[in-house]
Amino acid sequence: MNRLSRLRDSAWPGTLFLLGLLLTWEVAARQIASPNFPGALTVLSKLGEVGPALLREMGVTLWRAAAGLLLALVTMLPLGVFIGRFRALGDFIEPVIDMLRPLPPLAIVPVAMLFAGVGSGAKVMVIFYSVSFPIILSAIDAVRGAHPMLSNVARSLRMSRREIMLEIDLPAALPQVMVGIRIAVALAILISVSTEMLLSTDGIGNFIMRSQEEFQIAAGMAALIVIAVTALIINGVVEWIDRRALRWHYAKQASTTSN
Amino acid sequence: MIGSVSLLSVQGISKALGNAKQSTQIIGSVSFEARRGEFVSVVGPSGCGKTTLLMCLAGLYAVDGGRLAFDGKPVSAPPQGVSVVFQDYSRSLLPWKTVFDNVLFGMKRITDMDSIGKRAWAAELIASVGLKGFEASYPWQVSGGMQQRVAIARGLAARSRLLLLDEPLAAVDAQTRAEMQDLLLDLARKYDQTCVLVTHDVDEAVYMADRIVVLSKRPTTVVEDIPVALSKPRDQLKTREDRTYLGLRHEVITLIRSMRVDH
Amino acid sequence: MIGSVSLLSVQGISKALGNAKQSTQIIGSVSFEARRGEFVSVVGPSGCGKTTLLMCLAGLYAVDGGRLAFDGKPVSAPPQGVSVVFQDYSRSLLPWKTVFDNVLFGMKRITDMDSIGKRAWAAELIASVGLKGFEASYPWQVSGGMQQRVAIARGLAARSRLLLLDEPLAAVDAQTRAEMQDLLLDLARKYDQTCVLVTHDVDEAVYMADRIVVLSKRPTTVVEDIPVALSKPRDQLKTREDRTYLGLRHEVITLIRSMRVDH
Amino acid sequence: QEVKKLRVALVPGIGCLSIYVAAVKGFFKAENLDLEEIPINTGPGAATAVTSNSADVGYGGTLPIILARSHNIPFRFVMGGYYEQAPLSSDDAIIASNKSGINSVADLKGKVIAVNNAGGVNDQQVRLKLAEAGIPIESVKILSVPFPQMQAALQIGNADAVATVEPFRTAILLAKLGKVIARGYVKDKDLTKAVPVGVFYATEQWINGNADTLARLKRSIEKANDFIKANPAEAKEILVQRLRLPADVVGALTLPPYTTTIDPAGLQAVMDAALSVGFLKKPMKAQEMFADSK
Amino acid sequence: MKKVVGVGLFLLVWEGVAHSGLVPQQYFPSVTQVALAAREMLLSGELLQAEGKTLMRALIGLLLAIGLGVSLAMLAARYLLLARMWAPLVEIMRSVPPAALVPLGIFALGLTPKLFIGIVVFAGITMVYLPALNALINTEPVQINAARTLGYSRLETLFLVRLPAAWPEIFTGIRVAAGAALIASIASEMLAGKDGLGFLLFDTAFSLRTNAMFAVMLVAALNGILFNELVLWARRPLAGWQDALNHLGDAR
Ligand SMILES: Nc1ncnc2c1ncn2[C@@H]1O[C@H](COP(=O)(O)OP(=O)(O)OP(=O)(O)O)[C@@H](O)[C@H]1O
Ligand SMILES: Nc1ncnc2c1ncn2[C@@H]1O[C@H](COP(=O)(O)OP(=O)(O)OP(=O)(O)O)[C@@H](O)[C@H]1O
Ligand SMILES: [Mg+2]
Ligand SMILES: [Mg+2]
Repeated sequence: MNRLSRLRDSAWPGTLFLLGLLLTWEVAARQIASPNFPGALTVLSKLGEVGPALLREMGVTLWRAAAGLLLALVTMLPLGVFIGRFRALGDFIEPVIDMLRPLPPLAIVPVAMLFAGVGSGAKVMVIFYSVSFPIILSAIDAVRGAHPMLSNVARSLRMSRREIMLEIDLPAALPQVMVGIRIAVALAILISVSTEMLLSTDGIGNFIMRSQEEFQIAAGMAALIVIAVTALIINGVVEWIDRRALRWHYAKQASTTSN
Repeated sequence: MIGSVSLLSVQGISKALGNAKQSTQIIGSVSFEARRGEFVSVVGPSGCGKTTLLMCLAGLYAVDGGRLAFDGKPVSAPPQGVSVVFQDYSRSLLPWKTVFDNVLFGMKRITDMDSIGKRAWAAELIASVGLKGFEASYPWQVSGGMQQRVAIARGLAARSRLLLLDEPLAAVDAQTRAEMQDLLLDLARKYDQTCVLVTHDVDEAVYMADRIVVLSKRPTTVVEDIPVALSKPRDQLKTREDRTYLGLRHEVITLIRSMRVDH
Repeated sequence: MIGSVSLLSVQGISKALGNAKQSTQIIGSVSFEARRGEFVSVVGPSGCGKTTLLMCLAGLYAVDGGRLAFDGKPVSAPPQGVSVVFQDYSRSLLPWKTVFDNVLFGMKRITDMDSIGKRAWAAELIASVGLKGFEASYPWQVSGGMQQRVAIARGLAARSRLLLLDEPLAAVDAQTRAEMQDLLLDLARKYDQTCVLVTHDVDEAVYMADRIVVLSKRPTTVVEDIPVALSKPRDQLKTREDRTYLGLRHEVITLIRSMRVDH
Repeated sequence: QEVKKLRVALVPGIGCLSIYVAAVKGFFKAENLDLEEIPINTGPGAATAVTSNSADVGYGGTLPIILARSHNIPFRFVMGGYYEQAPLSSDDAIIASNKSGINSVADLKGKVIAVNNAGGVNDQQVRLKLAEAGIPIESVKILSVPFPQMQAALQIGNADAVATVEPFRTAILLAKLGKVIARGYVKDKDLTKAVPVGVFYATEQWINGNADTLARLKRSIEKANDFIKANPAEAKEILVQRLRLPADVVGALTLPPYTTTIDPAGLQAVMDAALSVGFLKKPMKAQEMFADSK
Repeated sequence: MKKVVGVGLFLLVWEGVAHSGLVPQQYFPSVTQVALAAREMLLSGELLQAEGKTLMRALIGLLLAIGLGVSLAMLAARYLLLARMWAPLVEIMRSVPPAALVPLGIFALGLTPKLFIGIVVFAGITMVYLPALNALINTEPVQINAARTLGYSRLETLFLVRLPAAWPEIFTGIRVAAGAALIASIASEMLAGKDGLGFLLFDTAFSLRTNAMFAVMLVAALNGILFNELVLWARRPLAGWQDALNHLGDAR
């Protein structure tokens, strides 16, 4: 049994841990007894009440998250590999990336609205903007960190730069890039919710905002639970894809690891 | 068989490695020629710069000085028609491709074969390096010696005009080694390939070569360029018992001994 | 010199690799003993399972069946007092440590030496594998053969009671190889080390060994366990001209030939 | 008389002028009040600061506190801040852009309207006004656009109308980008009442234990309110300095009436309006905001 | 030098867009207008003061996130049961927007520096933890085997082999986390702050000072470069070897 598969094969410890957290939450809430901090049971019963509405809103949120993420994947993955391969280019572009990175989504909203209007376009643009960075940075670093041997092989086979990037750099970098993608996936949901809190009339972020405005604290927490569960499900799917796409990597790690 | 035209011409090339701040001269000045179809063995002490030389020949490292030409044209990038089998075989295989696909990968630039032909050729090569049955394995699922043979098969796959081999048989057992030597000679003749073989096995160097280039320690220069007057095809038993063979073997060993890296 | 006590006892061990769905029997059943101070050479066709065997001996793979004991105690984890020089030398070195620090890294288990003593011992080892002057280089800055010698130096650094060597000299030139062979024999005697050497070079196997274990192809079993009745210390010229030596060499080569992996 | 420390969580804006003036003119100091302003950019945020004891008193919009109270957060109004009353003053407005051709709320049908945040007091305003005009909410498109970006949205054409507040209201009007088509957070018939827009609030527990401090706060704010009434120009100057607003905008806007009293009728109108559009789930009495809850 | 050129090009594009008339300049000012506003704010001292506050919060939060993230990843790599245990929590944490937690945060931590730093840590920690864990459990097996047979315990192997080998990838995580830390400190200041760049952003927007708002954004952007330089500086001794190894391939 190897470390990786052991890491993935059982859901028990995680489930128990979560249950433990819920319990702690409930106990703590009873101790504190403040309307600002409803207990797990209150929130769960609220969840039963507003659940269907929440699921609908979550759908909207996810749709935008997916659009922004997809856009980032198809543009930033190749761009990252490209910059990783051509160091000289990175010297120019990376400072710009570093400049754009610390701008909070909330702050670029006004700019995004100027150029992308106030509809879903602006929100998708902000999500795209935010999730681009983990993807592009992990791609750049992974390509740069790859051992030069494979690139020698490819060059001696007279592969074009495009081919090298596509057929060597990308697959070799993928195990590390996958971590960046996993971060990006969660971030997409996070940003989607955040932008909705600020400039939307639908989506789960708007629901949270409304709950905050109306001091429906339990309802807001119920929404957070829906986000959490959705995140868990999506992460499961991403991990499944990850294991498929990188079957060779995990098998290799598994086969060469000691007892 | 061997043409009189020089396919690979190495004239006084030099090469330093390292960065701007601290660089070491690896290749002092190396010159030799390889004619079409010729098999050149390169021997020299460990660390003398054989791998570096091969990287230059492959167009992967730019030479600092001297002239390097393949097929009459100066080498400035990996030229068409050159294949390399790298010394670091385990790292040179693509871990996400199976043995079969790794070999197929070597045919990237082959245009005069359709996909079916390529697959047949790959299967044939895999069988001839003794890996039948391991086509679907990944490189990391086979032993060191087997990985090295996958690398050889990939190098052979392109039927390049020039084959650069960097200690390609270091990790295989004696019996397999002999078979692989004959396979290399066979294919080289069949496809009129020129080969440069780096090896630390003097017997192998003599057995395979039409010419042996003996390198000095670092910064390396050519100590001797010895023609091998052994008939072809070679034979593992007969050739190795041949007087000329033994004489050459003696000569090369003596040469190498005389220039041990002192310590 | 060789004690009569068995330091390493291998009794009918077996091992399959792969995952639950698809596993391949690599080691069928292997038994042999190594007494204290004994030098055991292991030969066998490429891919037969030599590396796998060594990994089991090192306690890195758990055996599926049979009994494996080091110093009388069953092996279930890497036991104290066992060093390994891995076949995949280039990957086994730590790329963020210099040559010197890599060798120093091997001295973890040495307790009867202070830091100054350790550094002196590391320097001595590096010199004796011919790498003086490369102490401050990183592994990836030196040639393949040099990397392999770093790995050997690291393996020797611990002065372990049992040394497992997986084709440790595959990448060095003939001259260095001979010197390294003698170095290994010297140190083994000096520190009363038991060695298991996997090699594909039959000459080397015979020259170094007190006993030669010949393995069959996969799933591997012991074909022959041949005692080597050659006097010690060995000598590169005299021993290799010895009748017994030549006879053993012949015997082993014949054995290996008889069991080629068919293709 | 010993110095009392008082932390006030507030949402910075024109409504805070009394506090700014009292601070600048030293009215707090005169009452031996060491008043610390804790600016927080959202009403709920400021309210949370008060419940979590990060602040003693909150100052902000009326509606969020009513809603909090309706969800059993034990807030009480301490005193009034400012109000709006037709035709004297108005703090808020729905403004339609000139190019949209909208002249009244009835014209909003099928148009795009921007509110600051969905669920906020602007949203309520739009819903209320549409309901009164008999336009179903589904027939308009409501967008969420932060106040500062509304002007751009109007000009670029991303929105046909915006529900905004001061000083953005005056800025848009100054730029001649549109005209006011509706105003007020209450039904049209209640517009003439004094509708409390900004209020001081605190938790019941805190109020009960700090009567003296509250009295001092009230006295200093009242002094400030008198000052504003007497010296509107200087008050505006303070506003410009404190909020760093453009002087022309402040010059053009009408300061709302600042007062510490809360008209229960106006408050009831706010509650009724919130109830009618469903923001408030159950009817509330104005008195609940002043009395101890059980 | 090249960095300056890159930034210069970026500013040039900005200037171009501002003058293109795509958007009224009133809302999207040119670089020069922004620079003037920045100069004014610099002279008045408000910009530097806010910058100091924000940087401090981001830096402390980032350091905590790195310390916690790497330690927890090491713990998880050593005891995989722990990794499995808190895996769902990690996933949840990653998708919950800090903004949604601000009210709860105010409630739990009060309007203290703890709140802002807490939000920064929350935003950054998983971005360090995940790559670190991935790198720590994907170490070259031969290296682990070598260490194990040389007598290093699992714990020693973790510190002496897995961690050094993982630094390059961990630093990728740190780079991402550094950006997230800056974002989080600014965002939390926007929502609940009374000082710092985030507050200033909000303040300038609400006082209709568009040029000043862009000036604050420019400063926030420059922080990105500053933080990245910091990260690179810290990276050199720990993961610099990898760049050198990589330059082997740059022979041409
Ligand atoms: N993960 C794996 N899954 C399945 N088979 C494997 C795996 N790893 C190794 N093998 C097989 O085990 C056999 C023995 O491998 P091993 O490395 O022990 O050979 P070896 O005797 O050391 O060969 P060589 O001399 O070439 O190094 C090989 O046939 C190889 O294909
Ligand atoms: N990046 C580098 N910086 C400095 N020196 C280097 C670098 N790479 C290799 N060298 C040095 O170059 C020399 C030649 O290396 P090379 O790999 O060409 O040797 P080789 O002849 O192939 O040796 P071997 O037979 O051991 O493989 C070695 O001494 C090595 O230390
Ligand atoms: Mg070499
Ligand atoms: Mg092996």
